Amino acid sequence: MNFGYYPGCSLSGTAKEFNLSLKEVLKNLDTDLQEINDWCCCGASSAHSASHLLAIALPARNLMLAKEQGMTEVVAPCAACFNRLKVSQHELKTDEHIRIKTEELLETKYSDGLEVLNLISLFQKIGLDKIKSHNKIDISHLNVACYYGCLLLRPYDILKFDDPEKPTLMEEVVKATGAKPVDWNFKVECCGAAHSIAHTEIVENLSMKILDDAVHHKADVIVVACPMCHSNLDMRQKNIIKHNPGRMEIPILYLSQLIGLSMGLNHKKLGLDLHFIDTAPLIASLIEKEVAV
Amino acid sequence: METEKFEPKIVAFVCNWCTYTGADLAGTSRLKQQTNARLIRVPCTGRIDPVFIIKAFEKGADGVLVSGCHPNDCHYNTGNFHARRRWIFFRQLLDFVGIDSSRLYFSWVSASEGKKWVDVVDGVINSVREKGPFNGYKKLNKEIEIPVK
Amino acid sequence: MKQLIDISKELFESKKVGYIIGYAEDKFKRVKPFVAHSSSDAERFVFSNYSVNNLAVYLTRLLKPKESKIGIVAKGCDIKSIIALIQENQIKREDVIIIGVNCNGVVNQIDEQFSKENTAIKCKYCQVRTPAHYDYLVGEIKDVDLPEDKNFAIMQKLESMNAEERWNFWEAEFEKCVKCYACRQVCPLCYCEQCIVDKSMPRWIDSSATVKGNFAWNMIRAFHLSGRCIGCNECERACPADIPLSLLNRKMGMVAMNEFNYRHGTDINQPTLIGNYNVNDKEDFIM
Amino acid sequence: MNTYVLSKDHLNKLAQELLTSGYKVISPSKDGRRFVSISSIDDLVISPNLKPSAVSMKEFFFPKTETLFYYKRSKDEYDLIDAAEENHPQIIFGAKPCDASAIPIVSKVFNWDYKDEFFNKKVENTIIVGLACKFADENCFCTSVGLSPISEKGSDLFMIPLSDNNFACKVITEKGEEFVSNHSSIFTETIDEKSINTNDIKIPEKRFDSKEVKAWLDKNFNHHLWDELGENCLGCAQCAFACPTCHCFDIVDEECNHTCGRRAKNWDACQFEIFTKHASGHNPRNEQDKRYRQRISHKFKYYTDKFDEILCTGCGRCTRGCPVLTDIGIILEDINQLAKESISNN
Amino acid sequence: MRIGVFICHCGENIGRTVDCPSVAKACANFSGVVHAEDYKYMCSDPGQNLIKQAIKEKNLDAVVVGSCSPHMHEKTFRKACSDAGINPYLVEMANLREHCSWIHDDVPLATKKAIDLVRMLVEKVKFNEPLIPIRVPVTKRALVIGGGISGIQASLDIANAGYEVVLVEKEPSIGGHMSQLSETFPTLDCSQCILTPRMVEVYQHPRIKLMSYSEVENVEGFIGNFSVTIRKKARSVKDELCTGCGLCVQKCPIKKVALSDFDEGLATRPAMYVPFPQAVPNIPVIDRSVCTYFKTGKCQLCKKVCGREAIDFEQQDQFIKEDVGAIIVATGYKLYTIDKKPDDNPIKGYGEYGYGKYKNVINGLQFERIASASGPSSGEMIRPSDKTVPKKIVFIQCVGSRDESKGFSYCSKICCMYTAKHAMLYKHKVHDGEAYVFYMDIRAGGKNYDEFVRRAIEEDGVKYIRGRVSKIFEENGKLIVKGEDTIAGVRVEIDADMVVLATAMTAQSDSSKLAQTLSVSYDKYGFINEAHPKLKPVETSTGGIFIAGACNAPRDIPDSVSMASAAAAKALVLFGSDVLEREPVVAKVNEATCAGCFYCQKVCAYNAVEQKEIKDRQGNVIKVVAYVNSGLCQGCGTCNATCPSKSIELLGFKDDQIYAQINSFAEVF
Repeated sequence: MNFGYYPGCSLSGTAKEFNLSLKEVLKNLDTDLQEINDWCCCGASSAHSASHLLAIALPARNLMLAKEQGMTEVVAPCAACFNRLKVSQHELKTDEHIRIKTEELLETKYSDGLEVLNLISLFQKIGLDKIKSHNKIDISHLNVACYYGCLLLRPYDILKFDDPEKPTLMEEVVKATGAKPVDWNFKVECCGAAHSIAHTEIVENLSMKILDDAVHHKADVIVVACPMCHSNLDMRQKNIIKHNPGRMEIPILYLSQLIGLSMGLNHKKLGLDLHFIDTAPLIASLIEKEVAV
Repeated sequence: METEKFEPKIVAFVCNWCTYTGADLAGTSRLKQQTNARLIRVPCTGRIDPVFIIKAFEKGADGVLVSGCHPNDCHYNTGNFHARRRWIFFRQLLDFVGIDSSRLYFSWVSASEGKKWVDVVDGVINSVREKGPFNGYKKLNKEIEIPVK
Repeated sequence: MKQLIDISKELFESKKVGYIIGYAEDKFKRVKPFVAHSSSDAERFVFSNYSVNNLAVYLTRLLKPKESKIGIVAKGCDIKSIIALIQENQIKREDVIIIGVNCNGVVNQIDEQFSKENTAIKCKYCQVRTPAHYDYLVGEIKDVDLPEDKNFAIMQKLESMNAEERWNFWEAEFEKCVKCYACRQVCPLCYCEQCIVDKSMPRWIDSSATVKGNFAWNMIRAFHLSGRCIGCNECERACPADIPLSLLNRKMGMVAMNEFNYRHGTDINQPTLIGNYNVNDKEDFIM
Repeated sequence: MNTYVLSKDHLNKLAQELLTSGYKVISPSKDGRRFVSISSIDDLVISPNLKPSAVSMKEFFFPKTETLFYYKRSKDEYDLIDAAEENHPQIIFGAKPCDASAIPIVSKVFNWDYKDEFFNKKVENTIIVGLACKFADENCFCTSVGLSPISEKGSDLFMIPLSDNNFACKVITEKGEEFVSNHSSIFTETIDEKSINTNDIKIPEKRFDSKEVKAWLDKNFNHHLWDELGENCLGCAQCAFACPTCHCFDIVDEECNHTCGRRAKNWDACQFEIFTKHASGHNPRNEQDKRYRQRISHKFKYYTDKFDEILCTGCGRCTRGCPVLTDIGIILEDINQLAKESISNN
Repeated sequence: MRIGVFICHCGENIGRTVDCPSVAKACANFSGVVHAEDYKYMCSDPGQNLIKQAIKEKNLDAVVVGSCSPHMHEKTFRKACSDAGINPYLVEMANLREHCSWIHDDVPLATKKAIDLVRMLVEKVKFNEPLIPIRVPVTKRALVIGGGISGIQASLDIANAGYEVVLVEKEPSIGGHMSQLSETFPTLDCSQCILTPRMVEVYQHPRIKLMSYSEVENVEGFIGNFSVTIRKKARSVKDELCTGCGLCVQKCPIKKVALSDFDEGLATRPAMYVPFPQAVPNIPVIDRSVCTYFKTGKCQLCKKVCGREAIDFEQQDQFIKEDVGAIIVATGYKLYTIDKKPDDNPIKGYGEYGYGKYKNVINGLQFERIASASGPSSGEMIRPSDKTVPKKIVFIQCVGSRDESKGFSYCSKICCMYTAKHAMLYKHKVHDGEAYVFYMDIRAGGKNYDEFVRRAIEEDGVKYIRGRVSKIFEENGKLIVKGEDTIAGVRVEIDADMVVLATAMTAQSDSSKLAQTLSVSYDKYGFINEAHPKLKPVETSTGGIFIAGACNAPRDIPDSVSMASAAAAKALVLFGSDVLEREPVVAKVNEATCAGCFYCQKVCAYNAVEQKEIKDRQGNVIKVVAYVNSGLCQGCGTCNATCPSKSIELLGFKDDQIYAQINSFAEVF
């Protein structure tokens, strides 16, 4: 299989382990990613607060490039990128006015019909059976809390992805890896998102609740599909524990990393060493299991 | 004749239960309209046969308006659905033989839409006035009219 | 040919049919409709590229034989009109025996020489050279090279015109109409007992061959056939004034296809287009 | 009367003159399907080889629809307004013998008990320039109805091709004579009639004997032949409307609105089911065989009985245009055959 | 034809902008018009007398009145004329008021238009023909579908008026949802106590034929003449023999096999059961899906203990035909099932509220059962999970109502009231308990309704929070309710012991199917439509079929009851006369020209077009033509427009009548 690929800034920066693991996993699922040549910023969470047109035009440019480069499906692993690309698509489709303005701005005609995939829908497309068939390591003892956050799901009418209140698609993928998804309550709660920089305390407060609920529901690990979520839950976790003592660390993995684990891929290649919260115990637990077997 | 200002003649076929009553409402609400339209009341849009429309044009209408109940509001449940399907064919046929579709108008006007009725009627009258007299048929009628000596 | 004649004879001998509508040659070897009443008649049956007529028209014109069926020799396209007639309660399926013929295209006008250019345009788009529905099937398929679609060019030209130009086009055409109603009489689906044009109270269609009356006649006929015409183009062939009637029917056919993805006369059990509705029928033209 | 020599140029010149002097100049249309009133001499088509037009030229004497009078309705009474009969002269070029001869034939019925002024006026105002015919296909049988490719019947002037570009133009009628004298500038060169060679005009052989046909028709009102014919015929009126001699018409009142309208005379045909349908609903010719019998009988029996004319010029239009290829020539041959048999039988 | 034209000034209403005298003068010159005059008020007695007089003196045979809308006075003038001996259908009205004087200012133009309008109808009336009203006999017997409070009320009213009623209930017992309720607002009197006597009355009424555990299978015919097929489902008990002693029920060995629908799944019932103690009829049913005998062929305990030998395992569904003249639909409602999401749209439903996942999240009816003295806990206020007394209850209103994205756009109307009632009942039973209500608005329109809600708030101290709940989740035995207080503008989080969802009232799941069987129209939610939202609230699009209660829209008990009585009254009006007079504006076939393509049959919404064989003297079928059942035809004329040869025509609006109007719409000089 072959997909167009829009990494976006995070995956080439703060979330490069996301990028690593994804590529590694796909390689093993013999799926190729063709990176959009000359892609640019998607506008992320800031553009649309500055200029509506810009927030549409930036993703539009990438969509057009993808089309020109003959792609029909584009993977945007970063939830924010996914969100922005989808929103832009939707606006261009439904708003004549903005379409024309965008086309003027980019001096190209926009044509619809590109499918934008997020991490989860990508794996759904590749096929859960295929993932199952690649399971090398038994991680069935792992209790996984799937955390969706907001950008993957909302606004539903535009993204048309999963139930924004009670999503289940990530769980399906996790099941495919053999791990056990836990039923918990905070899958779609707000993690504080971009306040991470300006109002760290808000983020810590919100993210703490998420971590607590996951732990409360016996999760060994939280799996995410969004660099923003990851940084809030992973990077901020140490401080959260510092400010609210008596808590245990819980590793935050990207979905791709979890799959990688189940496939028995090299931890370094999966970038598991690049987290703030140490993933070693987790990995150790797997190894013990292997030894035991 | 030609020298004086052109006033379009409009024939409107309306269903008894929705549009005719809507037009009544426009009246009781004293909503002013232009005087060019002549309403012909039929029970249901389902009763409106395309031949009516052709005949209206033949008899000198510059524009024709057809109006009835909104879908699902039909007093007879399905009359307007059948009518609508006929119209889909008929207006494209007229267009194909060269009767400008901007002389034939369709609308759903419910018994409560007095205002909409006024807008529709005036809208039609104005755009047909824009368009000018329907000379196509005026010419054909010469064949059978008493020649003016 | 033998196949056709044998089957026909067998049908007569087994008393399955009262008569069989088919094609035969006249003195001058010209192919024309022929109703056989006996197996000896059946000897005369032929089928060729000159078997132009849509014989389905006879099904509603001739009386049904008592206690037996009507046999009919039919091309794939003609069979569409037979199915249409069944859909519209004009005949019962069990009353007809359809001898389908594999068709290799027919000539455009009887008096022309069959050739690529003179092949009827309808053959170009024919998807039923081997009939889709029949009781017997005879003849074999050969490759035929199809004519180019002259009408399509005209269609496009018309589409590109503005209303007034279109009007003038048709005015010139309809001016030629002499109201001989050959178009109606050869049409298998014009089976009304009294045509609306013959109705005088009220007179919806002026019976005079004035351009006005001709407009009304040809429009209403096209409308009454919309969603029903199966495109055998007999009307156009029969027209002494050479009016391109098929354009009108073809246009309506396109509407049926584009708006409803519907073709009449393809399936006996299919609900007819006119006479049914869909709550979601397009209504973007309605204020 | 004289015979003149006309070149193509003469004819064009003549046509031009007539056009300018307000004549309605009528010639076969370019597509050869009908006769049309032309507006420029470029449209003038004069060729002896033409196939007979699909529709005859009768509409210039007997229009497919013709206003008899207009009416106006006031409160309680109607007043009638004469249809303005435009008397302007017309000339028909390139009329074949099977076209031209139709005029005298049908004028008998139009002038029998009632004189149809509409028809007569038009005939009076028309110069018919006949043209010898070099076309003959299996559908032609003019010779079997007492005509021929060079019969002058019905023509005022009659042209016979001399060379490809010249015609001998015989003056047939007074009207023709007068016309010629009015255009003496064109009719200059005369030629001796005897010297005209018509050998290159092939005269089709006789296909049936109309007398024997009539004789048979006299006796066989009921015959299975009719059933067979009725079975095939779809009852369209293409034949009648194309025919130069069919002259049935229907009279209708046509409203242009609630106050006024016109009474019109429209072509009609005995092949229509409603042609003989009574108000009571009874229909003496309720089946196609009866209607087809009427067609044949009217042409070859009744009309002969009444006017001693065959109501057919053998032009073959009805056959060429018939959607189901009912060939009147063949039918008449068959009848002739039957006639012969019946004679030999007794 | 001798036509009279009468132009009405309608006081100033028409006269102001239309020059009535000159209109009359102009009309006098129309051909066929022998009399034309104008008058101040044509509809007044002197006005009508004017018309009658003219008819007599000028012996008119048709009349055109130029006045107000026909919807206003057509009946008046038709009556007046028929009094004077003219067939009412030879009277036409030109609408000079609503369609002319009231909407125009320019007097000359308005006058000109008025003349045109009258002319068109003068031309039309020339083609009108006298029509005689259609008379159909009336079967004076009613069918009531649904044995809830509406059905019960309607049945009793009709029966007490002296007519027979067939009451069909699909459940084993009548009573409907009302029998499940504990108390009723705003009086808090016990629901059972007021309902049960009515149920018994129905059972004992000599003129009511009660068919419980039955469903309407098919309906044929038309107003006054319906023939109904009813499926009597196999009870496995011979109801004529059963005395309702209940021995079989007690003896049935498999007790807790099925959840009780009546108790909304909060309790269980045996395989052989009576839905509830006061059931009417008090005849048990065997639930064949769980009965041991039907599964294994063994047991038959019930049969053994039944002294009357009423048990019949072989019993089959029976089909019973009933002829009735009127039908009242009272099929009621069901609650929006929020746990299951419809597949078509993934975000339908309130998964985040955890209904069906957390035992202590329940819906309104379940709370009724808990609160009800006859309920599983005999009225003791305990929560399902651990049967402890909930100290904190959160009530959430508008779950599914007024919420297009997840439920329905309409308001369920009664939730505000019953939530207040629930909260009150709770507070009355658990004095130290806290009750919170999340609401959007409080809609307490109705006698003593708002007072009732105020009482809940002020006297019983129920805490009302204006805002929605975003999610509910369980944490150490508590239900954490996260919501928003939009007045205080703060997020609220309540750790409740139990949550009650006021879920939307929806149409019965099979209501659209029933509507189709009855050929009445229904809305996109499956509620059956009334014929007119204001003036025909209990009629349907089909004559002789009426509606009562929540099958039409969410309704509370008093509304349902009054609606039921209204429907009954309508049926009684129908029964008031032996024959029914219907407008003769119906389609008619010209059999001579009908070619039998039956497109008319295809387009007829009322199955009014039938096929008819035309035979010759020997009796051989010559052809098959269309035939209109004038009893069924409603006169829309769709067939007329569809018929290519115009062989079917709508009387009163025939082609020549409409042609005449088109032909004369324009003034010609």
